[in-house]
Amino acid sequence: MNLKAETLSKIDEVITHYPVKRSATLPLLHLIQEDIGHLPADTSEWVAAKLELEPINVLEVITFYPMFRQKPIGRRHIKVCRTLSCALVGGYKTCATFEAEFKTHLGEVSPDGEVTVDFVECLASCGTAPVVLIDDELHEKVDVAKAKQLSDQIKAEAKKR
Amino acid sequence: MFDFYFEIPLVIRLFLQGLAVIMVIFPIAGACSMAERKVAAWIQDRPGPNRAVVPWVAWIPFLGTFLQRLGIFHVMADGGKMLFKEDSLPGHVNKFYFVLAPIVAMIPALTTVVVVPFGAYLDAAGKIIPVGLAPLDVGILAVFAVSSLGVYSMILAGWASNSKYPFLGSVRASAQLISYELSMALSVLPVFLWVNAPGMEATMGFGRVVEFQSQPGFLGGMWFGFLMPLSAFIFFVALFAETNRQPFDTVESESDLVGSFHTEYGAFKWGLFFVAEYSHMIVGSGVFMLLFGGGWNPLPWVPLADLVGWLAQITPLASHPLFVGVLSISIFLGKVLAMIFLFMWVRWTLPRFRYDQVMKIGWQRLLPLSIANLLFYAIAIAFIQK
Amino acid sequence: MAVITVERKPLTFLERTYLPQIAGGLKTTLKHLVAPKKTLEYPEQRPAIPTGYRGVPTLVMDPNGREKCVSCQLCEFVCPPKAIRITPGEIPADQPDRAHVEKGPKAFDIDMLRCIYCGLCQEVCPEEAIFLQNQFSMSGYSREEMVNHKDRLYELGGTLPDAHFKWDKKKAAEEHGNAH
Amino acid sequence: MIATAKPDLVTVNIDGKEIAVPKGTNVIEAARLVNVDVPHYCYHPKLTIVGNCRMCLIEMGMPAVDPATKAPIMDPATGKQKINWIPRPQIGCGTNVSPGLHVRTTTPMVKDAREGVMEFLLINHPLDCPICDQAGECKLQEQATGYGRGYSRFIEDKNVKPKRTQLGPRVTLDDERCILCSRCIRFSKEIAKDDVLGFVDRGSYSTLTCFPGKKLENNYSLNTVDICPVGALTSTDFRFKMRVWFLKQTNAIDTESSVGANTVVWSREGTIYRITPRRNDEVNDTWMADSGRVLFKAVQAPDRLSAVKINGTDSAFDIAINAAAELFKANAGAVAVVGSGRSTVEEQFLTKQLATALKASTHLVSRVGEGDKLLVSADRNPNVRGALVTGLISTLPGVKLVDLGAQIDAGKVKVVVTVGEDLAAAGLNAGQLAKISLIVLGTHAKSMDGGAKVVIPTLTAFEKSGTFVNQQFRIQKFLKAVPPMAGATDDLIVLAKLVGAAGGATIPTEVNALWKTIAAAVPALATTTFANLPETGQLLDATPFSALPFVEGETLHYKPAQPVVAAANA
Repeated sequence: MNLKAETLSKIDEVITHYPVKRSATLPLLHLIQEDIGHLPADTSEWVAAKLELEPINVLEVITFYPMFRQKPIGRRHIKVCRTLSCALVGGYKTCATFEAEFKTHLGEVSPDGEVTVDFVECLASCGTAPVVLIDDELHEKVDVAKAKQLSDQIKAEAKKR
Repeated sequence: MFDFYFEIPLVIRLFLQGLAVIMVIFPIAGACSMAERKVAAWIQDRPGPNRAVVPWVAWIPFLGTFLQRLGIFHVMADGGKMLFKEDSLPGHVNKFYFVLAPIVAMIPALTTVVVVPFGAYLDAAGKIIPVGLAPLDVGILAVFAVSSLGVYSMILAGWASNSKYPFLGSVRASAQLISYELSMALSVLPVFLWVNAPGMEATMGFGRVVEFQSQPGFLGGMWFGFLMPLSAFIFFVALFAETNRQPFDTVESESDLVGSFHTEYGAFKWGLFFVAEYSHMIVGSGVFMLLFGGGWNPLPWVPLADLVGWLAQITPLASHPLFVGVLSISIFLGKVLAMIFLFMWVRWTLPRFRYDQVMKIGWQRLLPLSIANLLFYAIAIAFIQK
Repeated sequence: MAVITVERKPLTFLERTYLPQIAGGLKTTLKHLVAPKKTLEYPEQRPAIPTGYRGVPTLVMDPNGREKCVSCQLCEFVCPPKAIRITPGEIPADQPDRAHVEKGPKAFDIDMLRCIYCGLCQEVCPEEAIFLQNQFSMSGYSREEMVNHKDRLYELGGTLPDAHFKWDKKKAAEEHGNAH
Repeated sequence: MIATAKPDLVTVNIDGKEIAVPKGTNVIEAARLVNVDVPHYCYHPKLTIVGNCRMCLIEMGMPAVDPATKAPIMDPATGKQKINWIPRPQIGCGTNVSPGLHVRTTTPMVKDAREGVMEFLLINHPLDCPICDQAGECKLQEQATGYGRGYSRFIEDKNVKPKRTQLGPRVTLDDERCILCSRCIRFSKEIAKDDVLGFVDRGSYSTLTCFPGKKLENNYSLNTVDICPVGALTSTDFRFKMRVWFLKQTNAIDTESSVGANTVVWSREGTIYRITPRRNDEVNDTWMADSGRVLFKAVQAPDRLSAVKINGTDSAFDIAINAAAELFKANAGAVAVVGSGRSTVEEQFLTKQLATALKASTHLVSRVGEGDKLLVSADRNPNVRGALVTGLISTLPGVKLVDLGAQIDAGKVKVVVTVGEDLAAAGLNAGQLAKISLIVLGTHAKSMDGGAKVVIPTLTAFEKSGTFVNQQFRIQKFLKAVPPMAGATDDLIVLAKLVGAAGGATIPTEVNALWKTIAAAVPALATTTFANLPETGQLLDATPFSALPFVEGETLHYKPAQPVVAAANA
């Protein structure tokens, strides 16, 4: 585990928030993912040692929540809503557009290492469906045209770098 | 022509004649057992035994196959089997009587043949002389006397077997034979009453009976079977019982007595019982044909002499004694074989009587009937021959 | 309960002598004497086996030529005379067409001296792998010969059409199905 | 009528039947007492309750009382107190009895609940019964028959999961069959204290896994197979060997240590296929160690002794006994008997008789290992206490047969009778063995067999009946599971013949008759009979031996009477 000193101190701090150490499992995992971008294979053992648990207990938590990623992702994370409202107004098409634009498949890192497209459950903005979350930024009413526009924007930003 | 034969000493001659009879009876008995199986099969819509074949016969086209299909080689197979299979002697039997029984069975079976004429030839005078080993005057009496000894073999076999089914069978055999012998004897009496007309030399021989049935004229040419149908019928039924044939084979009765008197027997000893049974049938059939079936006369109202006469018009060879002898023996044998077929036919038609039914038929039906029959014919003959 | 007394017609004198009946019987048997034969001459002529005939029990392959028996031993359990003896075994993972079945008989013996052809094995088989087929004559010179081993059972059984393809479906699901 | 309850008892009504049960009992156990079966998967009496299978749903209610006055409300229709039934079904495993609790298990609601739960459990369960080793003892099979719907409405594709995962060296996992009851996880965590199992990918694809890189390889791993209600966890050793319905069950005792875990030996036609634990709440609960489950392989081991031998050549039993008698006569007073802590009480009694008849010194081989604080104790002899009770020894056996070695070296012992013990392995050196004439009663070929004067093959614990006295001084019986191997003779017969050869009295060898002799001769066993020995064993009076320094440490249901001082000696 190669964590930043800042993260380590946060971890030590967050453990003190709970009466039993075990309860700090989720915050710890979040902190590690924020730091590294995903949860590497040895996370379970590291966290278990930290919280005096068995590694399998931590692994159970990691595999339960879809938001914990066990594999690295691209620099940008595009999450397309798949739930009913968005699906009805073309969420699937939006998702397919992103996949085609970046020549990638769901859950995989695009060949240029720029993005990972995920088809996720409700992003809680049904009134403006279909919605897409790119990193922490919510985009509403993303039809195919807007999806293309967003893709171009991301590609342009990538080129600048 | 056959004079040389009569020059042979009598003892040897009789021995040769006896041997000849055995040589004929044995194969016929064997053939009968085969025929029995074939007839049984045909009546039951089966082909019957048709597998055994002698190799070089099988090579003959058509005929070989035909003989094989006919099953005649099974006679040889069966006989060979009976001769060569292990002749076991059960441990619990009375050995002496056990071995004696089949021998005792054979003696009356072969002896009775002696007195039965089985053909006729024309002597120099053109008179028809019966052919037989011993044309005894007591004829029918000898047959009755000797053939009823056959039951001793069954009693011996059943008792010596020291086993309950054979014993039961032998008891049945003795009772059955006694019951039917009476009716049988009574049924033939009218025949001899008739043929021994007052003033004639009395005889119980068969020659006279056949001779009587060969007379010209309506009554003369008519066989006793037509003249005395009831007598013939009683004799016929009693014959079935005497030879232990279905429907009177309660003695053997395999469904309730396993195999009865021959349960413990096997191989050749068992075979002897069957040869004896078939000899009984042959002799019985012969007697029936002599008494009621016209003997060697070919047809009712057609005596042998007439037939020979007609044939002699075609070829003089027909009146040769040898030809007449062969012809008469063939006719007689043919009739006997027809009778034997009747035995088999009846066997596969009628179910076996229960033992009590056998006794009832014997004592309560046939015996009164035969007595009444005798009285009727005695009176009738008295009137006719007055 | 009403009792109906059936009046039996008294027999006539002639009937009581049984002679007409005997003559009738003789007539019947005489007819059969000359009637065409109804039997088959067995080794040369073979009977037509009706469908559903219960002959010698055999093991069958599915249309892909894969053995269907998974050695669940239910037939061994149900067999009334205990004629069946199975030694179960695991199918090694390196057999691509059978590995997904996992289990198969290592040995499968049916003692035909014990078998009573009741067909319970066929009835109980959950995989439709054992069938009593047309073969009806079994013979041998020794007791050992009368025990049908697995090879012989498959040789006798051959392949039967099968509409289920249970294990094919299972394999397809394993390869393309709902795997996570 | 509700019976007045004893202070610690609670009266409950289950399907109309009143029963008083101890406080803290849950509804499943209470129902079991009135022969009402409440189906369940995840509940196990020796594990914590999680209530995740939902199979034990039942209807519950409490007698109605007026909230204000606390007076009972009577039902005018029946004249009894009205019951307030909870409108939704409750789980039986997670509900402890309370006074006046009413339970109904036969109502349509319960039936619907069970059918629904069964339907959900079967959604992803494969149709594997023909190949599944659990078939025949499968809870899912039984309860699908008993409480299921009888047909499937599921037309979608079933989930596909790994079919043959090796969880450890002895356990194979078929994930498709798993119904997620978590018994194995709880066992590993709570009993085996080896928390390596868990569910990952919870949701539609919940999968039981061992933590990557770890294995379920503790010495109790096979208990997970026993408690698995379906065929998900199977024993790699027993996998696809035999269907359980063919197997005959014989009660036995684990011989690997002085815990004396109760077991069941499963055999068919003289072949043992597996050993599983038998519940005895006083000894081993429902568990046993994996190491005890493979002991049956010794029965058909290739080195089993099968022929009587004299000086290495095959001989006959009677001749061997005569040869022994001659040795006894020629060396009167110079005979030693080595008994065994692995022999049964009966055999030890006869060994003692033999020693008495020969006026011989007696020795016992000690086997001390490390206890695992659960079901394998430090003393690896199952029956040292039997030897104490029968008087074969009076002190605990010393290490390496030092006494016997010294006697041999001094020339005082010229003949040694050994009952099932390998003297070379037990500590005698080659020089000492060379000095003595050896009479061996044994089951397996051993190093000194070639040098033994007389070798008589005897039986393994699976081929005979007998009793062991475990560390708690609990005498427990085991029964013959398979017929003896050809050529081997029952130890009791051999020993009785040897007693005769040594000039002793005739002793019956049939176990029930022998027990009459034992009861008469051994005061501690005066009231014991073999036939009436309870399934759970009978505790003997341990006070005469309380001063002895037993080597066992603490194990499940056993606390040593005093601090372990013997360990220092060892």
